[in-house]
Amino acid sequence: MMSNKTEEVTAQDQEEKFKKDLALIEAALYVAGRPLDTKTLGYIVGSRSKKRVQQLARALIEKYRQLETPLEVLELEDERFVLQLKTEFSAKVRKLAVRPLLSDGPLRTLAYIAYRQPIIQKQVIDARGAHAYGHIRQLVEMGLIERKSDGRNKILRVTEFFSDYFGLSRDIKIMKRQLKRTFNELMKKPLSSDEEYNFNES
Amino acid sequence: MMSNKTEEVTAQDQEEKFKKDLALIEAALYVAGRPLDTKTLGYIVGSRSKKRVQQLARALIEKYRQLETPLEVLELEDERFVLQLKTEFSAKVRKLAVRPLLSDGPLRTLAYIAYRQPIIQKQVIDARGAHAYGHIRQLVEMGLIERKSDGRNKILRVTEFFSDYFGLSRDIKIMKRQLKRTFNELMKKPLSSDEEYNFNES
Amino acid sequence: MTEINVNKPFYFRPPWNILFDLQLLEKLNPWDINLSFLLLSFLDEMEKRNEIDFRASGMALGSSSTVYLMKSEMLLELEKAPLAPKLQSDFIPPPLVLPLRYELTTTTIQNLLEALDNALKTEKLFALKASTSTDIIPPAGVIPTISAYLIEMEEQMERLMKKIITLADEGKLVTFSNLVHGLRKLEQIRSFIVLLFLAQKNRVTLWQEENSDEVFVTINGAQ
Repeated sequence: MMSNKTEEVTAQDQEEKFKKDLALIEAALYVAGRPLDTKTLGYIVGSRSKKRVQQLARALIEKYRQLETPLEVLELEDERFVLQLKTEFSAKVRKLAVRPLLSDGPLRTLAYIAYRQPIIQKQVIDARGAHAYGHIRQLVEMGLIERKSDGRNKILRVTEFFSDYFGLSRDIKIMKRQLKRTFNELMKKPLSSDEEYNFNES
Repeated sequence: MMSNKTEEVTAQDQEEKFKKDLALIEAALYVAGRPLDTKTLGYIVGSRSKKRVQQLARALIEKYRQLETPLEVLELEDERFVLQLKTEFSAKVRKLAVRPLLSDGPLRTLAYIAYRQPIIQKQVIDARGAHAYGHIRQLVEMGLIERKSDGRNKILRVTEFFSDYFGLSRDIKIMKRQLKRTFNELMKKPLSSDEEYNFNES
Repeated sequence: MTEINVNKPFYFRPPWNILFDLQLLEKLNPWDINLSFLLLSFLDEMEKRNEIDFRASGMALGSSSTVYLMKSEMLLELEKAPLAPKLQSDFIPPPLVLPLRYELTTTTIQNLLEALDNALKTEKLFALKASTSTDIIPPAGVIPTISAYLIEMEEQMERLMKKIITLADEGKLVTFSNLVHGLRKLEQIRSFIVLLFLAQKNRVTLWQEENSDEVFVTINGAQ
């Protein structure tokens, strides 16, 4: 009788604990705004078990999938998880994002650098035109690429922040493969025309 | 028979539209991370009816209330709506925030404008140096300050988003008093070193 | 169609018919018309046939001036003869779409106030500097706009200068067309103005060759 009750309580406790941890994972991903690895998430829920953390994060993915919501939780290839807005909503609300977002030109230069990295700055200018100087400066400022001098050349490559931001692997080889796939998809379906709203927040 | 069918379709259409708009409101509040007024939300869903926007936002509040989630949608006293992390979670995940809103230079220019506002752009440049032009542009882009022309001068002041971010009053007079008071207190006792400074100089 | 009406004067036949058919003329790209060849061969043919026709000559001259007018109008619009086909074979990927994510930032009111402390300290420094030169400060409102413009011009000059040096380092002949290759019209005009500033500052020399629209650029002080 006694043991039965204990078991019952334990099962209930476990369910409670699972729900609590699920909420913590959700909170962590919301606040971070970048992909988090299982170690970091484990730290938040106070668990060293990678398996448990994965189980929780995957339950969260499933929860978001079932809700009708513009948000999604994704599992990246390197076992990291991220909460973000579904792409189809981007165009309509991007103006509200706090950080100034990059326009088309710098995004193209960024894509080119990511795909060709490590690449000499001069080559980027040759391929993208002189206005790419400005793009490069902007991208460096935003911490998306880094520029290192090698003799007279300047070598460009993307940063870890870039990989995290786009949910790509930090391993250059894997990242390039992922990028290739992304580009193929992007070129297949043209982006929906950006419906931009020019309104003042004031 | 015919009209019946039409009615049915219309009702279904309306429900679809409601769901779509609800998702847009959710997307907007998520991306902004700050309170938005009904006018801004109205732009996003393409409606000028304040009543409809309120109806949508309140439906979202209800939706979040029913979900087991660490996030909540609130209606503020001034008819604005915000999506945020519930307070009880913030202490546990705050350490995951790693990036400052602004780097040092622009933050100083922002602080100066807030303290001296409304202020002529030229005076800001005089006090902060020519590089402040870039800061001002960035701050305008981020929606932290607004710039209005007054004859030949450009007048700068902080926006409501600024007040909301730092938890200050939206009333300029009160805000300045708040800043002055907190500032004087800060100057009296030096900060203990264990407080959080995650300022990357990048 | 190919049958030639013998009664018609010879200059109604190709290639001279271009000069006598205004509608046809307007359809052509003026840069594709070799005027000197047309006019010289027209004169030769008249001489050969011993059919001196001043009316036809007048029309030919009129058409020639129309072609010149078309060319100069196009130049004014910065329209150029068709550019050489791009050598570009490199894969240029589409722009990456940035995922939108909310992110909690670390800046607190404490940070803001420290920044304010710093800003107020530098304000005093600037005020000290300013007080020594108050009487030479021009009227308010004039200086910031001009200095901002000049700062930007300085930046643009440096950018263009870098590009010129890069081209020269590669052993390429630096021409205006090379410098603005791939740029939009407005950017081309801007670059030209910046180039004039560089020349005015004696950092480069601009020169042209006869019978060429090209502007050549030489770096001053370069070996």
